[in-house]
Amino acid sequence: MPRTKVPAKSDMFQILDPEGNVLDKKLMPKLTDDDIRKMYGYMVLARKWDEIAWNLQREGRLLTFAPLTGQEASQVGSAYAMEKDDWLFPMYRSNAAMILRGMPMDLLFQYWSGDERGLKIPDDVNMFTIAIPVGTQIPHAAGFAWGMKIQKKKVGVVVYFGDAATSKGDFHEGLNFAGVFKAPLVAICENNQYAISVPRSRQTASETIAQKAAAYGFEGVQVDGNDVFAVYKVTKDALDKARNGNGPTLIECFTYRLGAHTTSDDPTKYRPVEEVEYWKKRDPIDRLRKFMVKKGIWSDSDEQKLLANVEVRVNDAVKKAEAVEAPKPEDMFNYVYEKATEQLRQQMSELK
Amino acid sequence: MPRTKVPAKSDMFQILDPEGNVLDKKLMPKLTDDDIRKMYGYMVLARKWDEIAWNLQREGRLLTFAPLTGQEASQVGSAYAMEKDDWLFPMYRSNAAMILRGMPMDLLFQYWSGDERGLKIPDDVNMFTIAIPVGTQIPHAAGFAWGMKIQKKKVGVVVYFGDAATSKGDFHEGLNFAGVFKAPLVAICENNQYAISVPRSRQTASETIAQKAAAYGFEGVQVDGNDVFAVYKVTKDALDKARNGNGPTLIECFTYRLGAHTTSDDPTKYRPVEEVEYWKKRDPIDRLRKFMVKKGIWSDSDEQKLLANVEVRVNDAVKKAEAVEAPKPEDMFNYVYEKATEQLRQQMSELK
Amino acid sequence: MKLNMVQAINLALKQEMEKDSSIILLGEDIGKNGGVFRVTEGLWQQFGDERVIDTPLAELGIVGTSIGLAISGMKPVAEIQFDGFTPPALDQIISHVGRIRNRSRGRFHLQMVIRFPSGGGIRALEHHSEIMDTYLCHIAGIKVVVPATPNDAKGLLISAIRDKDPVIFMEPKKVYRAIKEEVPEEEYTIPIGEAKVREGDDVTVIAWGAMVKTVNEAREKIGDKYSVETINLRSLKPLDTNAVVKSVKKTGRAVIVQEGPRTLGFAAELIALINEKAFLSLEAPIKRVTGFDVPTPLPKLENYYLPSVDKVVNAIEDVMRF
Amino acid sequence: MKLNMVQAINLALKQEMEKDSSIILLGEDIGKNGGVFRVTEGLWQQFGDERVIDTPLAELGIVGTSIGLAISGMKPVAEIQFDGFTPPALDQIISHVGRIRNRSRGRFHLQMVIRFPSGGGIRALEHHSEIMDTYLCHIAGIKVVVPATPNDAKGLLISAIRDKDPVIFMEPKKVYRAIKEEVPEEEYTIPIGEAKVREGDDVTVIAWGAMVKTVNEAREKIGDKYSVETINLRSLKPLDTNAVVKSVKKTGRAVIVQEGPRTLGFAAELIALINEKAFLSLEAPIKRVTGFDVPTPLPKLENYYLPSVDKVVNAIEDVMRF
Ligand SMILES: Cc1ncc(C[n+]2csc(CCOP(=O)(O)OP(=O)(O)O)c2C)c(N)n1
Ligand SMILES: Cc1ncc(C[n+]2csc(CCOP(=O)(O)OP(=O)(O)O)c2C)c(N)n1
Ligand SMILES: [Mg+2]
Ligand SMILES: [Mg+2]
Repeated sequence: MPRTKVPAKSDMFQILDPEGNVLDKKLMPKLTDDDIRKMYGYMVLARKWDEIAWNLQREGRLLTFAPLTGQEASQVGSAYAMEKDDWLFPMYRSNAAMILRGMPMDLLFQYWSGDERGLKIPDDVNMFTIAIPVGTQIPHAAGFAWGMKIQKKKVGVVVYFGDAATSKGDFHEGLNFAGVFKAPLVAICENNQYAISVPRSRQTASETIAQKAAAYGFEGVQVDGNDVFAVYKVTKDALDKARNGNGPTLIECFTYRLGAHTTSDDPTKYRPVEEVEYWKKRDPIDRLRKFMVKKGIWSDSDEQKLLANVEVRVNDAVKKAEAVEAPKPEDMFNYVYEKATEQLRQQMSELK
Repeated sequence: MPRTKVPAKSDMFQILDPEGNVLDKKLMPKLTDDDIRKMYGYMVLARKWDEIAWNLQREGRLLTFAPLTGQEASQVGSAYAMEKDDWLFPMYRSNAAMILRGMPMDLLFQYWSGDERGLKIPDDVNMFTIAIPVGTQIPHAAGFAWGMKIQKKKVGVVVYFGDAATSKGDFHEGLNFAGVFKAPLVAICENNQYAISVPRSRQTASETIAQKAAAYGFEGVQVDGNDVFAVYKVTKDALDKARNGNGPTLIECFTYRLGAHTTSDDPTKYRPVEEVEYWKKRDPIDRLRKFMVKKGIWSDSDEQKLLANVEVRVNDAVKKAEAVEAPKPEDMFNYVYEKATEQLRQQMSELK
Repeated sequence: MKLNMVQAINLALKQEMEKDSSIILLGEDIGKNGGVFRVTEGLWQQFGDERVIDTPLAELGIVGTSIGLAISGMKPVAEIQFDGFTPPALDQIISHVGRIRNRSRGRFHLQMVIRFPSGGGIRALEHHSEIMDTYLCHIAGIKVVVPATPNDAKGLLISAIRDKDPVIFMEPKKVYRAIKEEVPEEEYTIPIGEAKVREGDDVTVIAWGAMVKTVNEAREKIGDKYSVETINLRSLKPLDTNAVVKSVKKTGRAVIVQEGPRTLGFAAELIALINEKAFLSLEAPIKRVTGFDVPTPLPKLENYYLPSVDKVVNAIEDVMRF
Repeated sequence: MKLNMVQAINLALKQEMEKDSSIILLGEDIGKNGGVFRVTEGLWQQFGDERVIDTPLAELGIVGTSIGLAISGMKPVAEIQFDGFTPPALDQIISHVGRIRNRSRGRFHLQMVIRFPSGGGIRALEHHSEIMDTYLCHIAGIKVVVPATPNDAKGLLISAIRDKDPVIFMEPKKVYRAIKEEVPEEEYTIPIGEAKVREGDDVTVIAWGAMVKTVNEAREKIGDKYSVETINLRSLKPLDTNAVVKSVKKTGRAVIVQEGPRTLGFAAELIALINEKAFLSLEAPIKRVTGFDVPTPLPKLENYYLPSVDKVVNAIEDVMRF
């Protein structure tokens, strides 16, 4: 399997070209047609989630939220490679991966409408809470993976973060621990080229993000993040390696955020139209659809059915989320400790 | 000039072998015999400082302090490569470099006896205060170097830190800034193989420290830290490069702490005698003396004179430090702000 | 000139930067983008990339390199994007920013400002509504300033930039665009350490930052029922102890309104000081109206958490009726 | 069994680890070396490298990975080598340790302990004599415990390890080897949140950690002149408010002895609480004896900085004479 030499963008691992052609059949991972249609379905669902959420936010029904449009292959490819027992440590832009791994969409809507009850992840979903402070989830994931190793559980751990997160001490200390203790960690950097307005080149002088793995004594791979098969394969290999006791991997998904950083952001202030146009031509959803159509496993009517279906599902989730009764003020005291302290009980009584 | 490929200890840059022979004449930096004798003098002085300070500590006349015995070449070689206008950012074990760059020895004794007046660095010495919290000085040095660049001053900045400092977020964020802003920084890691009791292998899984520079997009060099000429040459090149606007360098001085971590430490608890014996044979002072003797620029009587001279100088510094009158209690209030606040003036009055 | 706080801060930065070329701004998204609250809008265009500097996303690095920049002769004004992202910089602030003058016995000092949007009330995500005053006010060697109005903001920021000691400048984001007031076009300074008092006789109400607006509204609501003296502290460190003590000696009663969590909030320090210096004048226990000792709740419950006008009015009533 | 505090802590760790294999220790130099204060001596030998783990030098990493370890089902007891090196971990503590139960609505909780040697009085280098209680007690969702004696230490540490919430355990290093006392060999717990009171009638003197010893010495020195009630708080968060209030209601006078810097030290919170709950009983202003608002001085001046027996005695006299 071709891996990125350090440093060399041209060596980026790819399977599908932007026209949906397979570059080298030998590289193609084992996926049934059904798998492929499922992956496509999640990608389309995630984009619909963004679209509907964006409108809700504009109507004041959601808070600020971070759309992932453009990064669907990077999230779906990697999350689809996870086994049932694997664990996911998300960031604030990981909706596609979270939904794929079983996070109910209505909870996500509830959370992004400003209600912490939306982060009560169901017990059977192997997933940690969303980290808002950039990069801070990386040591958590490293520690969790290390804990799996100590407990001799064959579990792989995936953590998501952005290109800018690599500038934080948390990235450094977390990955260094993972390296030293050979934790079964797969660290996925979705390099979408920007931290809000700050371009990747201002974030770090290293040519690739992948090469930063050299500092921690394990492998780094740069992969075309808009190529769902390449992302799937690289992640699957890294997870197998992790579960087999061979330590962590850093994966750089080279991708692009097609939309705004969040609903509060205006990307036209800081990036040229041509750049966005260039990336639109590399849209991960289009690419996979082209592949499926060429392969004869996808038709126009499949597409129409899917689009209708995801719209219904997302709207149902919105309805469900909005039907939930408002949280009670006392709720803010109920999960501070296992048992509210006397001080908190007193403060709670001031609510009345 | 041979530079370490990443990762390869065997490619470590060397000039002098442990027997004091020059491996390749072409590599030898331009240094007069007088320069070489001066460097040797500083190395011997630093070791004497350690010896006398150790005894003073045992008599209760100094606090805990960190001897550098074994690391003389790494500090003297690098500090001697600095130009007059260059700046030094020391750590707690940088006495040799500090003395060479003009820090009065009596002030050092005063500081290590628990008196902050010892850190009033003379105005004409281009040096920052000592950092006790590991690694925290690296962003300071990066910022200072960046400031020199903004002000278009041709000044190189040297910062010292240990192998364990590379595990800290400060190292990562500081060097990443230096890389992005192409600051004229020379980051010198004295890899003495231990962080107190923790061996280098437990500190990070990366094969060398030097290779961590890849993460920041600039050059990393591993150099034999017990070879004063190699250290000198690598540092001088890095400083020239820095002053010429070509950005930072990470230098790993591969060396060994022959003594205890500090006066509170018992190294026999955590490292084998054989290891220490191995490194004693690579003593940087012996190595340079052998070279000088072979070259005919050093005699037994030179050695005797030097030993007597450094002893007198160190003892004079001790005397001078101990003759200083005790600090006044009010002193703790005088440098908190430019002008003591009303609160502080009131608290000061409570001293009476 | 009627300005809101964002505009007032922007103007202060601009005017100081025009006068003193050693002032630089650094932070995340402060350049081309003008800052997430648009506080630095237009400054990158005016002063260029070497003076209005987008940094990597690394708050420790921003503050740590600012220390070095200040030692090198620059005057950095660092922006942290949100209150909730100041903790990664706390080690550099605690271990170094407040200590370098002392540690070097005056050879080095830090003429630098760390500014950030502060506090709740804008329906933001987790970590975007925090109050950091306790962590910062406990640190020796730094100054902590909190403007409550556009006017405060301009005058205090200019003082902060010119101060020879490091100043933390907390900008109540709830106030950013909520108040417009007359702000002099020309430069002016407000001394750090001077509170602003609106006189009254019956009870002293002390607040800072966004809570000043809440207190003013409570004062309106109370009308002529009681004569309320309000104190806008403006700086927390150094504190205008005299203004506080003088007022409480006069009124004998005090209410303190604090946005952050109760335990060890700045109100506790004020109560301790009043206890020490005006004990015999006190006619009722001092009342504090504060946030609760819980993680700042998300927007659906935020209004139950924040001190409200009604809570302040009730506290005044309680203290008066004691 | 007569033990000093180092031995008592060591014994608590050993006994709990023998009972519960999910407990692991991690930190710098805690393994083969047994910790810089020898607190973990012998445990690496007994429990091996997988349960007594030397980590890279990275306090953020130690606390950050401990969070993950706890979520994974382990019970990490993390050591930070010195008080002055806790600030690099503050972001993880503020932003996550205190919030994960709340953020996940109880799906996740952190059964973890962060312990470290605390405070001054051992003639140490810069950053080795700091008091961190203010920073930590302001954070919601964590508990903060400070033993004053070997007996406290063993019973409180066992409680901390078994607590389902994250506990910060501050070990007054001045006391480490200064007191030996009878400590039961068998395991026992001291409830977190319960102060220890030695009765008296005239004045309440409140302290925690190393200052309890100073207060006890002051009490000796005062002898029969006044009947002093002393309170060893033992935990700061949650606080035994009742014990404090009850005592001050009885005596009407209080002195608080706090090792750290004055402004926003924990004494301020105690004064605020007493003001709120025992105002009418107060016969004199509460007096606080504290460190000053300066960076902890190096050893040559440290003794002028730390609260001394004489300062406590004087404060008691002042309060009694008021
Ligand atoms: C520690 C911290 N600092 C600042 C922010 C504000 N902020 C939120 S997202 C963001 C950019 C992050 O960029 P990147 O890591 O590349 O992820 P992306 O948003 O592009 O997916 C910033 C500055 C934050 N959340 N956390
Ligand atoms: C942030 C921080 N954590 C812990 C310590 C305690 N400590 C002092 S020196 C040291 C080991 C440092 O090792 P290294 O960086 O390799 O430098 P060396 O002492 O070997 O020269 C430790 C753990 C410290 N000073 N700072
Ligand atoms: Mg990004
Ligand atoms: Mg070392």
